Amino acid sequence: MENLINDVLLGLLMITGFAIVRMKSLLGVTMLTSIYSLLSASLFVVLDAVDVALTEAAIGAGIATVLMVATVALTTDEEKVPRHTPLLPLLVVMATGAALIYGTLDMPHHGDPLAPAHRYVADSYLHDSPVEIGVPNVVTSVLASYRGYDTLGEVTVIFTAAAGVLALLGYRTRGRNIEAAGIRKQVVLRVIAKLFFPLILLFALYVQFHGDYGPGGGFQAGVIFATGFILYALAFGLGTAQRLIPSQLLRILAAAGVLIYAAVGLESMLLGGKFLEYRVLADDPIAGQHLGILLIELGVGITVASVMLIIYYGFVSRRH
Amino acid sequence: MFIAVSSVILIAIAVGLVRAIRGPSLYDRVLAANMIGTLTVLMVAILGFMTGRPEFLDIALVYVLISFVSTLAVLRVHNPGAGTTASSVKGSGEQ
Amino acid sequence: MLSTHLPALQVVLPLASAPVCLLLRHPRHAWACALTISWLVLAIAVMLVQQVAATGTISYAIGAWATPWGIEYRIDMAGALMILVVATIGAVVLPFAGRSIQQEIRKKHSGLFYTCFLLCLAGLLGIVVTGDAFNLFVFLEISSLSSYVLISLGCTRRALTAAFQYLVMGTIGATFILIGVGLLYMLTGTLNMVDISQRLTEVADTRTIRVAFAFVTVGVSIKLALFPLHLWLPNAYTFAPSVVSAFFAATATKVGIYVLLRLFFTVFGIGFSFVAMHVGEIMMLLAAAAMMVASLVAIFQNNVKRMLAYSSVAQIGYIILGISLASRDGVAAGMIHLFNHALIKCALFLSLGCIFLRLGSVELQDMRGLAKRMPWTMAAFVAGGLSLIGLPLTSGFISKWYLVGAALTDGYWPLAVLILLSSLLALIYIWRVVETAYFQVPGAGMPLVKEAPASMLIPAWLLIGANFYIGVDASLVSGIAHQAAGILIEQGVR
Amino acid sequence: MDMVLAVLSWSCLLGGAIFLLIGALGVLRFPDFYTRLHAVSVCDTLGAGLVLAGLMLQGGFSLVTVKLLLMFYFMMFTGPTAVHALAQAAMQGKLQAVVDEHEPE
Amino acid sequence: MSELLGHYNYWIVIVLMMTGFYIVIARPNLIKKVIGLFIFQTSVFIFFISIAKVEGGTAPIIEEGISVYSNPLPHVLILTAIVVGLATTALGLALVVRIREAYGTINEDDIHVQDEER
Repeated sequence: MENLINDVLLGLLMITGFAIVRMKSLLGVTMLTSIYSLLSASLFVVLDAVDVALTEAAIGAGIATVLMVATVALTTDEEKVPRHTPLLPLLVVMATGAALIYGTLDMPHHGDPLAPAHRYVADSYLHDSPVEIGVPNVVTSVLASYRGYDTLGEVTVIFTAAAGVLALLGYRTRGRNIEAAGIRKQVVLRVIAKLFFPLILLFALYVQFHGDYGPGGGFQAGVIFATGFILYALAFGLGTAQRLIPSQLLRILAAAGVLIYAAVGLESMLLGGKFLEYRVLADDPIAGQHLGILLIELGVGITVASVMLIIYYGFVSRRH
Repeated sequence: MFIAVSSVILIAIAVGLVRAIRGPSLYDRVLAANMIGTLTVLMVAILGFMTGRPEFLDIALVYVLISFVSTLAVLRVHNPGAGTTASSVKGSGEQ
Repeated sequence: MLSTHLPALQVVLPLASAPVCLLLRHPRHAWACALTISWLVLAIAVMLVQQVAATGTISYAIGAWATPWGIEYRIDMAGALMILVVATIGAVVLPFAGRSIQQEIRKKHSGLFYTCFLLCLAGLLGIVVTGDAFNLFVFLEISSLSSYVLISLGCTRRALTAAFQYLVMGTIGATFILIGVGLLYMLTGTLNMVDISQRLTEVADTRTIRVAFAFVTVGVSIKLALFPLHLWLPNAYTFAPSVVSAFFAATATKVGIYVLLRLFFTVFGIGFSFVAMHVGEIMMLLAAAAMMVASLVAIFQNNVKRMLAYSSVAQIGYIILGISLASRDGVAAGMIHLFNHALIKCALFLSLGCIFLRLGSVELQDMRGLAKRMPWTMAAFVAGGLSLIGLPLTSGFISKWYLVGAALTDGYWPLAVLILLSSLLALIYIWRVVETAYFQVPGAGMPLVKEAPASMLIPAWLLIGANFYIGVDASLVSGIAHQAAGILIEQGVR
Repeated sequence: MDMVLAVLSWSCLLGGAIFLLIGALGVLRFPDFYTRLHAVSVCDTLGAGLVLAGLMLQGGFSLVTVKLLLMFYFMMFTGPTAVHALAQAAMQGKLQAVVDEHEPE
Repeated sequence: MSELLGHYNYWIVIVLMMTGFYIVIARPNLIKKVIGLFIFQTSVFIFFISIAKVEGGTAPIIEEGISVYSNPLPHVLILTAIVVGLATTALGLALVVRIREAYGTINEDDIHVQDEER
């Protein structure tokens, strides 16, 4: 049954992909991209990657779509027909695709439990991490501890994106921006937002601190947190939201998250361990791991939430 | 039984996709995306039960929130005037 | 005690100080912060080189997880040389940046500029020291994303399109690398590069590994602007702020070349890359094409920055040529040229930065008779130019000498001819600038400009001085390069 | 008792599936945007609600059911609000003529 | 035959990747290029997650009574890669907005024409 769902979803993804190639209206393309992202997120659930599914849905169908629509609104909706015949690109793509398909011929089968990818490093993660780290969600323990350095890099990447958007778009709080002021009469939305805002924040906290036991963690929680504030900004206007969380505060928070992460690493160095060696943080190695993971997830959450808001503010406060 | 329900959901997603591709207006597409969002939520919930790990409902909850907020944001960002009051508009609907 | 943590500090220091830079309101504070950090980074790099020279390859397990499970930092002689190049260039261009950025970038952006600069520095250093294939991708993206931002800060609107073009090509390259890493992981089950190379021996003769090799190679080649994939480079270097051009020309593509070396020798091994996949022949062909075509194109450029950008593409050809020989001498020659070219190109772009500060343009027609007004700047340019051509007593001569020697040893005499021919082309394009600046009279109405300030001239002349020093006594550089090449070849022969 | 619960739950799921199918049919076949809104509302409320109710009956008294209830609660608010906002936006948007092509038949 | 059936999943994913790649290199519209990159990257993510699937396995969250889990490592890598992808998309779109303000168009061909004229 799972295989059937898998195949149907892949088929739908293909249809969506071809439709994106053919469609001329950029807004339409954007909505299809959002659907593409949602479909791939459901595919991730089928393929057992629950954490990835959570992130992909929040990123692809959420933030990325909003940014794309904002860009179309700031630019133009129609796509001109290309002047030159796209023969060369087609050839390049065919060649690349053929090379990849040639490469699949010696691959282990899809889902083969004996494939080398599952037998070596990953296998020992599954067996040893409950003992070494004591966190049931293996994805969290690999992400935060075994490969914690990658995650530091990831936080830095998203921080770089914030710096880039600030440099390119900046904020403009005054004047008519694409997120307009005429919101006063929107009763339904305001009631709903008032009802939902605290619930979303509560839920974000749950995802943040429940990441050890279920799907979730700092990254996903950060996006949900930002979503809550975006809802608030939608209902009460960008100005009100910016009074609630001023842009300057966001900058500080974005920087603080990265610094918390790096500080945990440096602290473990000072306590006599290697960089990001959490077990020296507490007397008991397992407790140290827990503490380290908690702290860096907090850092990730803070940076991600503030970066998402910086990017959102940057796009929607741009003058038309 | 779960199989029947998830097949229906898949069919409905396919239909939503057709609507999203055919359009014709942006609103049809947003509507289709919203519907696919709802259906995805249901499918994730059912998948959780099918695989015997219903605790993954967190994902479904996040989907609900994200698809809601992104629908609103798309409408607002694309069409800033929308959402003042509709009473003064003598809209003739489609066509 | 601290000395054991140097590999981690090398990268984490600039990475963690970047957010601090973002918070500093005043441009001068941000500049001072970045400057201090870059000098600290240089100090750490020097200490690391000493450590590597004394004790051999350093391995540092981050989080104290044993190698295939955690991420490993691994520095051998080749890596140490690269760290030294990147850290030196970073430390030299930042004093220059203070004045240049003040003029070229809006005041409210300068904090962001230094933030991105430090991130880029951290990214490049991270690429060099990491021993993990996926970590390499992450740091590649840190350096790439920050370089898109840095380029887009250029003062004309074309900087935006240049940055966008680079973003698209860079992302395609990074995604190709990601696909390649995925395929490698699929068959080996590990991400640690040394571990991959050990486990590859069993599965090397599969179609999947061949495709993985092709994808990673193409992806990295985009990043290092190998000839037909160089299209992003001329625009990016031309329209970026002067400091950024100088920094990138000396480091970004060089780090790409280093990654290629790692792949060919450390990960896949000579037997696979050069014998089974014939990458040596392909690279040699492309390198030769780069040397000739890019040099020819450079001759017809009127924007001097653009001219130097095309010249960079040609010089990358030289380096790749050395590597494609897959011999100890060839690789050593490539690495010597990598080091020398980093110094030369950085000095040349810095002197162009001085000119841009005063003239507000680097078009050839605006530089008529400039030598009288800015003698020191133009002298630096000429000195760098001579080295680019490869005249004796300059570092350029040394590296070409080694290159020709390596080519002749392996019996590739046409390559030696090509190297000489391409040097001749370099002579022509450098001469165009010299002729304009020294022998033409300035047109009426051209602004009377002063010599550039000392804070900008000193960095340029430091590099020129190093260049002449190497030209006279190359034993240090060539010693390190030969040692590094020896290690690489040793790793490559299984 | 279990039997009753099982039958109830299955019938809820089945009912939900039928409503989803009806909604999907409507989205495909209805002639214009505003009528399609109705069809989607059926999916959003009755279809989703019944399916969730069916799952709740399956889950028994546990954290799972609490989460399902929360989802049910969210969906009962978000669905109509989203559709309402869409309808409003469309009403306004039509004045600015955002339709990109003619309605097929 | 079974040789082929075990791989069709990967082939579809490859077709998806190439769809995205084609949009990037064939379309002159800058927004479409960014969207193409997004699709390309998302498809590569699907490829990685497909590698991680183990037949009969379940999500890698340790629980009593379950013995077969899917491979957690690609999940971790892709979590990181998704974030990198978003960063690229955001930066690319910000550049598109600025290019439109500077050139008045987001069509690559028109931009070339304007650059040549100058």
